[in-house]
Amino acid sequence: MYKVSIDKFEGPFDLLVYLLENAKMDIYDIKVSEITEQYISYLKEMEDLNIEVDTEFIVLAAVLIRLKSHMLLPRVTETGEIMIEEDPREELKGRLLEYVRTKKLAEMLAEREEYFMAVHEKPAEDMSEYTENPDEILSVSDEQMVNAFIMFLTRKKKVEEVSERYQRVRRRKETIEARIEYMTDRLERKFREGKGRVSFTELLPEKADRFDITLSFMSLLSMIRNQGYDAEQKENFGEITVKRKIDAVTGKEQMDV
Amino acid sequence: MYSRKTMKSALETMMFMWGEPLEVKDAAAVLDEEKSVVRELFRELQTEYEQEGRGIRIREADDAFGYVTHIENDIFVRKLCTPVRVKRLSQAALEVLAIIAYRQPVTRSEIDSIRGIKSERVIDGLIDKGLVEISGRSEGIGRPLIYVTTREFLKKFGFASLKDLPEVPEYEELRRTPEEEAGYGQMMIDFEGQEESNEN
Amino acid sequence: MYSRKTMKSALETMMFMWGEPLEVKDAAAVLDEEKSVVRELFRELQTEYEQEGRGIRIREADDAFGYVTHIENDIFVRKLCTPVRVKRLSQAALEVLAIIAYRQPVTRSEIDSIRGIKSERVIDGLIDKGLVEISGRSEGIGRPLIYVTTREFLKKFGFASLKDLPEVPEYEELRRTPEEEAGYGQMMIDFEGQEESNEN
Repeated sequence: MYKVSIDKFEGPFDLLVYLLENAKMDIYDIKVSEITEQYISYLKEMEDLNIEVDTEFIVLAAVLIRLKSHMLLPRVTETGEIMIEEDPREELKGRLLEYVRTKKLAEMLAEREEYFMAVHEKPAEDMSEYTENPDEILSVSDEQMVNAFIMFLTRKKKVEEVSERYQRVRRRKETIEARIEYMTDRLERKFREGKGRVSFTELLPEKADRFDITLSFMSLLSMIRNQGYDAEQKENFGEITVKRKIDAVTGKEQMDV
Repeated sequence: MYSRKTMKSALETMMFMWGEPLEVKDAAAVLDEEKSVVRELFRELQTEYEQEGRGIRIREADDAFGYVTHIENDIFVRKLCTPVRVKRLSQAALEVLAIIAYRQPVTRSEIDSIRGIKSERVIDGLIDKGLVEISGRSEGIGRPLIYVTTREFLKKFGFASLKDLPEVPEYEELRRTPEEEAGYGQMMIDFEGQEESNEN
Repeated sequence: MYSRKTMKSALETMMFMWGEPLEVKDAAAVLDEEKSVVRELFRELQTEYEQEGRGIRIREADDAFGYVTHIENDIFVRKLCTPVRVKRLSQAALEVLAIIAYRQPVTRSEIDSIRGIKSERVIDGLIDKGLVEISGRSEGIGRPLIYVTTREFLKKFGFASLKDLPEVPEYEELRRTPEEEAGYGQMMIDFEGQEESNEN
């Protein structure tokens, strides 16, 4: 036995092939029990040297032991005939031959690697003049354009919704106080112009919407309560008119508070 | 001593590896030969390449020789090396293009108004790309330029005619109405802000 | 249409510029010519260079052609400059490479089985070196990854194509048969152990 580190071997087959060669044993006629002994004692030696042995090596040892026992016990049928069966070494032989073949191919590659190292390539030339001036091809599709458009419309709609809401919020902020001031001012101007009665619509701001109307009506109610105005509506849904309240005591129109 | 043939072969190898023009003196040192002999060999090679009409040639400069490509073959290199960059239109460009496509003929202020942002540069970009063109001036105040899409636009997007523009359901709301048209004036905000910077 | 002479000149120019092996299909696209014609032209050039004993040669690898130095001129290259010497591959790497080269497309477990040891790291090392690549997944159980060799492999080992891989005559008759293949499964040892640590 030679003292060789387990690291030297590429795997259990490599070790086994080495041992076979060393024992001048033909792969086609492996003396199983002899080689198994050698293989196991080699692994033991490694262990004694505290060298970690990969599991794969141990697994092959188990395979060899099984094969050895198989070889020792010729199979006999119930009637005592010896069964002719395949050589149990066949599979191991096949795998070892495959491995040896692989090693040969690896050697061939190693030789070629060495040989072709003398062939040199050269790097590419500077092609930046070309690569930095690409031909531009416009990639477009009607689908893309329509999608972009729809996205834009959707976004726009959202913005409009938001701004509408924002506007509404801003208008709500317009207080009843301010509206009262506005309406009072208008009303008094009309009275000064000599009108005794002013219709509610005349007191609305231009382009009044539902909100404006509501706000103005609320303001009017407050004005009636606090500022001495009176309002009347001759029929349901009819025009509301506003006038100064007649004082019950003096019979005169009340003045501004 | 090497044969002239071997030396010429060696010079070819060395020029190839060296990248830069190979100085006669360096080559002569490697070949252990007189500079004048080496220079002569370089020139012989140079003539051979020319006579054989090779796609690579040998150029002499300042007593150094190096491989260059045959100038007349530039067209092949160009075809081989020029990458094709697929350009895409930006979202902004697609929007503007869609507005012009659907509303043409359209003025810039209409486009600005619909998008709520200045679109001048985007429109210019589309003109550069041949997708949009100026078709004249509007009759309106200030006689602004009016924009339309081009035949190139139809081709690029695969439309046979403008009638082929796909329907955009959401577009209903944006459809031009006379009121709206009048309204734009009011809606036109003073765009003092930054112009849209994402170019198409 | 270009003349054969012009096309050959163009191929020379393009190979020189490109550096890497120029694919027949790319060259054919530039020349607007059939691939088979272009391949033939490349091979004609290759033969010319050999016959003329040029110092630069044309190497074919995986349907691509590129300039390389004449192998016998390495001595001049080394006198002129020190080319980067690539570290040689380990025994393990060469074994795995041999298995992949000859059996491709091949799964990792097939490689492990032939070597009797786990080869994952070695395979990864070969992938890093660009000699091996994953070509997809096998249709088999678990859909394992399958490995093939690359163009870089062909270049490094001087093969024009996989067809050039030499036979191994002694063991020809021992080529794997379906029965044997079944056998592998039985014997497939459960490689629970540590992975091989000696890197390629």
